[in-house]
Amino acid sequence: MMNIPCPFCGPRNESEFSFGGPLKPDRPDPNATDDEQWVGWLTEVPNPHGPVQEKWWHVKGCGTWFTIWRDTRSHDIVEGPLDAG
Amino acid sequence: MQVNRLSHGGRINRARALSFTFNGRKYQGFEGDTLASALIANGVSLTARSFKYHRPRGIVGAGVEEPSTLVELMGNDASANRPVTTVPLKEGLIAKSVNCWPSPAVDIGAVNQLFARFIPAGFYYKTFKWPNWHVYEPSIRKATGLAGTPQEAPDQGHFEARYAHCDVLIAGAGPAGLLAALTVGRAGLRVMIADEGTEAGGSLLSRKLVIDGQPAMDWVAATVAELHDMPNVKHLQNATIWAYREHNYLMVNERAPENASLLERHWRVRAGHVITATGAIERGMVFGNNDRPGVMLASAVQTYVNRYGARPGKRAMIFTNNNSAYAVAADLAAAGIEIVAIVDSRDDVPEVARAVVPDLEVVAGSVVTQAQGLRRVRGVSVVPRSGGVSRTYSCDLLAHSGGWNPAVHLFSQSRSPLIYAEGPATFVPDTPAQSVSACGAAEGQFELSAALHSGAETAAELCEGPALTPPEGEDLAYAIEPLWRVEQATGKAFLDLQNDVSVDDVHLAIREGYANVEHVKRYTTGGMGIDQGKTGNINIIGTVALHQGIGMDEVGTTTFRAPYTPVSFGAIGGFRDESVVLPYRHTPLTKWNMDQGAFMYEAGARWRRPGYFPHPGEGLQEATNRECEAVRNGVGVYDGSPLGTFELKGRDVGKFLDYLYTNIMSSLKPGFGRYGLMLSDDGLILDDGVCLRLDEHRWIISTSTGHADAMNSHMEELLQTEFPDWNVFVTTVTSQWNNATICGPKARDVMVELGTDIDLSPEAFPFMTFRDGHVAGLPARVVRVSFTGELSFEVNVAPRHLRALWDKVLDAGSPHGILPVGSEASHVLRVEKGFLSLGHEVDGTVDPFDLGMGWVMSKKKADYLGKRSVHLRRDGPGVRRELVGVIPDPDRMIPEGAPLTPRGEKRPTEGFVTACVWSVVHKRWVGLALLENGHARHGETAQVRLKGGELIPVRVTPPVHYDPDGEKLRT
Amino acid sequence: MPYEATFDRLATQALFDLKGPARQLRDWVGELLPEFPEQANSGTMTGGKALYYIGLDHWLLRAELPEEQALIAELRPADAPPDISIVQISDTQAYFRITGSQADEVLAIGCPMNLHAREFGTGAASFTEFFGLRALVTRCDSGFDVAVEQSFGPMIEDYLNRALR
Amino acid sequence: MQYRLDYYLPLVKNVPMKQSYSFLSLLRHGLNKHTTWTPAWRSLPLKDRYDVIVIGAGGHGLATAYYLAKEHGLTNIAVLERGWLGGGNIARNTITIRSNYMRDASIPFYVKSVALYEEMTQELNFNTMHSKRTMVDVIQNYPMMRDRRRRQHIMDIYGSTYKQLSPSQVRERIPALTGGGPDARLPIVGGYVHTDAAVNRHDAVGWGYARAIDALGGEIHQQTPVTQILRGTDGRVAGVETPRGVIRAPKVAVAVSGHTTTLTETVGLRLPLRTMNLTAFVSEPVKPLIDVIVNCPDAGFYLSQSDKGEMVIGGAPDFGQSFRRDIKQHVFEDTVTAMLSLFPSFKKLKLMRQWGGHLDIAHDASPIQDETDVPGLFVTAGWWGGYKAIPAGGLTLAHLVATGQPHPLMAPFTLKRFRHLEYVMETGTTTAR
Repeated sequence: MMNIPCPFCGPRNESEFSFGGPLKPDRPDPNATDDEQWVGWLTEVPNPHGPVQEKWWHVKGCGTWFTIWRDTRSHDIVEGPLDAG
Repeated sequence: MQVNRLSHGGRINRARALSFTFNGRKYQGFEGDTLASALIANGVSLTARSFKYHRPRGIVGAGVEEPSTLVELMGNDASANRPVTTVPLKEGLIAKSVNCWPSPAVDIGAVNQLFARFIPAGFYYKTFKWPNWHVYEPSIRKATGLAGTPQEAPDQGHFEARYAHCDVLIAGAGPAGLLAALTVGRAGLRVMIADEGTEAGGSLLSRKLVIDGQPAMDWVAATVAELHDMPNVKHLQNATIWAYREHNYLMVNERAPENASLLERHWRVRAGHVITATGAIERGMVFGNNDRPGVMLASAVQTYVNRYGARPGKRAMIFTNNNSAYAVAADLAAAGIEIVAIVDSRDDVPEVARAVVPDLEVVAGSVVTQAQGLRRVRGVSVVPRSGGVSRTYSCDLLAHSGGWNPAVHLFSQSRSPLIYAEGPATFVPDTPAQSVSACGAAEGQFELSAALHSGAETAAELCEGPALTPPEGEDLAYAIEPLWRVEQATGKAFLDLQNDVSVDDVHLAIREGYANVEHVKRYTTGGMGIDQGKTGNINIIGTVALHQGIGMDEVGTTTFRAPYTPVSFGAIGGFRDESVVLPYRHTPLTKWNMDQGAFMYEAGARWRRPGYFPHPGEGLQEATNRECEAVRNGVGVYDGSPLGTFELKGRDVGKFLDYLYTNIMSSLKPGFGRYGLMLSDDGLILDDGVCLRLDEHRWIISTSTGHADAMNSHMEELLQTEFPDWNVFVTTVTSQWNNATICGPKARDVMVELGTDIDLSPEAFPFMTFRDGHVAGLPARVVRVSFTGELSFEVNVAPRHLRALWDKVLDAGSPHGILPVGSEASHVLRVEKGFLSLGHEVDGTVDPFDLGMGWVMSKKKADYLGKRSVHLRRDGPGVRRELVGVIPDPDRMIPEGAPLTPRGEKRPTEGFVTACVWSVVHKRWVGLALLENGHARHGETAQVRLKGGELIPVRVTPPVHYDPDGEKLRT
Repeated sequence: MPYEATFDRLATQALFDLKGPARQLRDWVGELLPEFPEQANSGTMTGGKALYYIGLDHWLLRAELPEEQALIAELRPADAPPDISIVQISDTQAYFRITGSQADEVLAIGCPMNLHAREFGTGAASFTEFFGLRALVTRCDSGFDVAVEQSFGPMIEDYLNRALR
Repeated sequence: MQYRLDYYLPLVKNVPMKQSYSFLSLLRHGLNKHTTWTPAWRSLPLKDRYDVIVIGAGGHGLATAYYLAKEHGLTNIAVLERGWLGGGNIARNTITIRSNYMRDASIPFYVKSVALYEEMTQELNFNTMHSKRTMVDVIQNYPMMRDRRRRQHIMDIYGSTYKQLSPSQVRERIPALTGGGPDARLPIVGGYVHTDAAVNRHDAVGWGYARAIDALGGEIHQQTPVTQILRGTDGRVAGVETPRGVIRAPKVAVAVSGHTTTLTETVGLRLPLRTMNLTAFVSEPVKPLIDVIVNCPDAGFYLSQSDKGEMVIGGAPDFGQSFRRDIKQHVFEDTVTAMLSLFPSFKKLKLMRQWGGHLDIAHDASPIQDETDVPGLFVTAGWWGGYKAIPAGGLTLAHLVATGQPHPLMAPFTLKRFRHLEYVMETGTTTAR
């Protein structure tokens, strides 16, 4: 049970949040992208053995969507939504 | 008779005798005893049989480390595989040994000892292969498994799980933990301290030590009292911290909560910092027959004598490689136990050690090679390590110490690494990976004064101001020369008593190539028992290191995993049990439905819904037919409240909905509604529903019941992360608007009868529009949508009014024979109409074209979710499965999900039947199916193939079996 | 009794969901509402009306049910400008009040949020989790008010009865 | 797409072992105090060139090497293992072997895998303790009943068994199942029994393969982590880099589960995979109580009792990507409460151990086995619940590596399916895979 820093509520139990997946690159213009690029964008997500930027939704709290950098090896949150950088 | 009870001493209440039963015999002990200390006091030494060879075993330890004697508790205390040393004695306790029959003294399984030679480690991988394992399995399974299984849930009391927060969580209330608690407690931090024992004190409970010139337990009592008076300190005894998770989240199992109706309490603690002051666990010596009853850990013998006033033997030998056993010898001698000799594997025994037992014989540079006796140790053979003749000493107790291991389990569970320290010859905490620190013996500080200092200093780092000056503790200096196994041992020398793993087994494993410590552990099962090798694992590592000629660090430890000690599933579950094991949701009509005798079941999103309303003697089919006929020929009403409903507001709602739905919504005029379909960007169907436009900037959208939460997430994610500049607000109003949907040819008559200020004429109030007004005197929003194919009025009111509305609808409809309609009838009506259903026709593979809904995919919009992917998929080589109607011929029911195969052959399928219902319109079975190229196959006969090869020919038709032009629902 | 605490299910409360920039909301509702709280997850109260700051640009107005019609007339949800959103949501929440000297202990069975007065003191109000559900927890005089989605009301009652056995 | 039935006829061809294991050999060596046993596999010097390198000595890697040697005569092969052989997910799963899938693409593959497992003890001369004890699905919701009903007919086409049970028949099979009564939160509405299902000893599978690979002439190198996959100037795979030096090979097969993308990224390849943590736990050992595999998809857990007497229990994976092998407490508690709702007597049973494993899930949650865009570099990945797939997954990957063509049983599971988003969707149909 992680302790996730919500930018509005402060740290809360992971069970208050809903996982939104790793942050992907911006959605390409589907009318200006070839098939391979489109499929790559759709199906491939960052999967690092280390810090990953990912989305969380504070569904049981204030309802904010935000991102954190979490180390997939340890669950350590290496950068919260309000951290600089 | 408590023949081995010392005449005085111990922390037992001799005024309160307790009766208990062990293996069918009655005994007495005292309040304050454990089952183990009471058995020792009663002179019971043969208490168990070993797991594999069924060798006679006794009590070895005094705490959670006990590897040898496991008992099963009976009655309301029922609990399997409890280390006998961790069972507090209570009046009427009934216990028996596990893994022996009929008793440890007369154990049939002992016959295994005869074959011991032929069943080395891993023997089962090499045999029991012919004809197959399943032939042997039942008899082998019976022989394993230790204690019997629990038969029923506890009949009294319940469990509780709760949350807690603190600044500092301290594991262990021994000298270091107590001093740490005092330090942070006085500094005003919020502190929790939890200790697995029945009372605080840790090792001080077992040892005769002095703090600040007073008996150490006086200092413990004063400290506990001061902590008790601090409102910022929570002190739990009988409470084991058994798991250390990520982000300093720890689990505590409290076994004797003050609340009498509670069996156990499960604490989930979020701690700012954790101090592990968990003490140390003694390891044994590894020599021949080191498992005989009467061969015990030295510290355990000390505990029985000092803490429980119980004498494990009369003539004791001591075998050690370190100083701590000398203090044990001194305490034993003081209690009147004869010490025959101290065998010390070290050539040079430190003077400080000899000084505490000046009158005793110390046999230095020697080792015990074998314990003699079968059901009880009768003597020991001793040889000098340098060689020479073996000498036999007669004794009835062998207290041995192979040194001390910090209890690093929690620290290691925090993902913090351990490092091998040559000085204390053990693994100690290295750099912390979370906000955790170790102190006292858990850090490798085995002497009292050092432990107290480390407790105070560790705690001082967490608060401002100088550290407390720790009290003065006097203790024997610790020194050790490690001895992982006695090389000269004769007979089986056990490394893991619980799983009967000997030195020979480890050597065999390495010989056969299972050389990694993880292989050794798995091949021999060493350390895989309930005790998780608390006393033996390091000796296994040492044995591997010696055999391979490498260092302890190179071998490394195996992973420490939760739980530290076994914990009951009941406590982990708390009282999330029975009716609340999963959430459930009611509409204001749920109770009414149940009162009507409706068959209730769980529908999407945890709603409890009526399936059908049977009359007496009716089954599902009869009741469903009756409800369907009411809707098709007269009028019915159903509770549509659970449908997900959202109010959207803002300038950009139209633009947003155009992106969300496949069709155009922004062109909708106020007062009108439109059906729409949503896709994921993968081009798979997510959901469908109706959008209503209230005015220029306000909209209401409905989603399917089961997907309401997912749709909320989807919309918020898009708005907050993709389109933060768009002016759209989303508010969930599912439970602000409940509805009764009146449907059937007579629906308008019922509405008139109810009384409304809305003009109900088809011209004034056409299909796919809505009106705000009053119905039956209640403020209502009436929507003309239809999920049944009949004329329908969805009357939305505030939930507080729904029950009143419902009664009035039933009254108004009674002249027309109105019936409440359940989910089963809704399903039939839907299938007759060929309306899609998320759980049936939408199974994660189809797109709108497959469903014959290509019209809903806007060609005008350049982009919307899923557009690109649907077309990409359709451009591929895959053959599409398309929605068709199926008419079984001859007329019969087709099981839903049954596959269609080409010509009915036993070969890959070409589709499956998504639904099949008894049509009240056609008076026959009709169905829907997804069929390869189905749209081009109307009129063909296809074959449904059932299990076993039975074929059902079906006529392929368009998917709408009723009112294909939709005239009824528009009337 | 195991805990010094009791609970009651409260009558439906008049509730309005307010979204949008505080300035625009203030412009629309004028002097009608209590002062907009500045601190996240806290509330202000005036004349029986409470205003909770529960999310970014998100407030909740709470009053007794008899006030509801008057509030609708004053707030005019249907006429509010597009920059703000005002939605009546009175029926969407089931309200419970848990009071007694050990109310916090009972809350801690179902709520993972740190309820210590240092973190969650007088005037605090926050959406969090209660027995697995989204719940609005506010401090009241001798305990806590807890609101959950209305359809879960019977289940929370079930849970609280179990907690207080 | 065509799936041929003759690809899953069982294949029995026993490997000749240098040192045979039997009851008699135990007796013979027992008389020598077991000092005469020779290693099950050898530690040979690492060469700088092989015909095929298999990365990962988990179940899939070992099975692949075994079939490369046995079926295709490729013996100049090396399996490189970062840690210890048999220490991948093969050491961290719930040993459930079954073939009750829903799609034409999946069922024949798993039927084949189950058949190969059944022959494994004899084939490898190593007792894998294969216990064909059947699996009972305990169903508590009508939609799940519909899902199972759908499976039983299509499974029949491929020779996999599935039969409906009434609630009382479910209870007869599992007397300890006392929860889920008519008044329960989710009453049991029926069940399905899958008689092909089995459990076995996971260590024995890994060790048995390792011993057979050694006997056939292949090599296994432990403590040999691959840090970089190497490409030649022609763009083909050229070998791998390890702390023990560069090892060259014209073909490299990656069978490393959750670490697949970590390795393929060293040659700039991206794959539609993400790594998750799936956990399981066991109870203390108790006397035999449950002799089938119990799967409760609506409650969200499954369990079986090991030969040692432990209840082996699994649930849902954690949310989010994870390379951490620790259980998420709330996921764990959900599983425990679900179990207690059906087995209330287990309240008194105790948790003894828990663990996690990294699995990689493909975008459509079905496996991927293919040659990648780097010629000569093969991956087998996305095995969510991959223990049951080990023998067939090894057989098919060996076929692909040796012949360059996908094995027909794996043809639906190549990377090419993503070009037109032709997903194989088995998800959403059970909680436990």
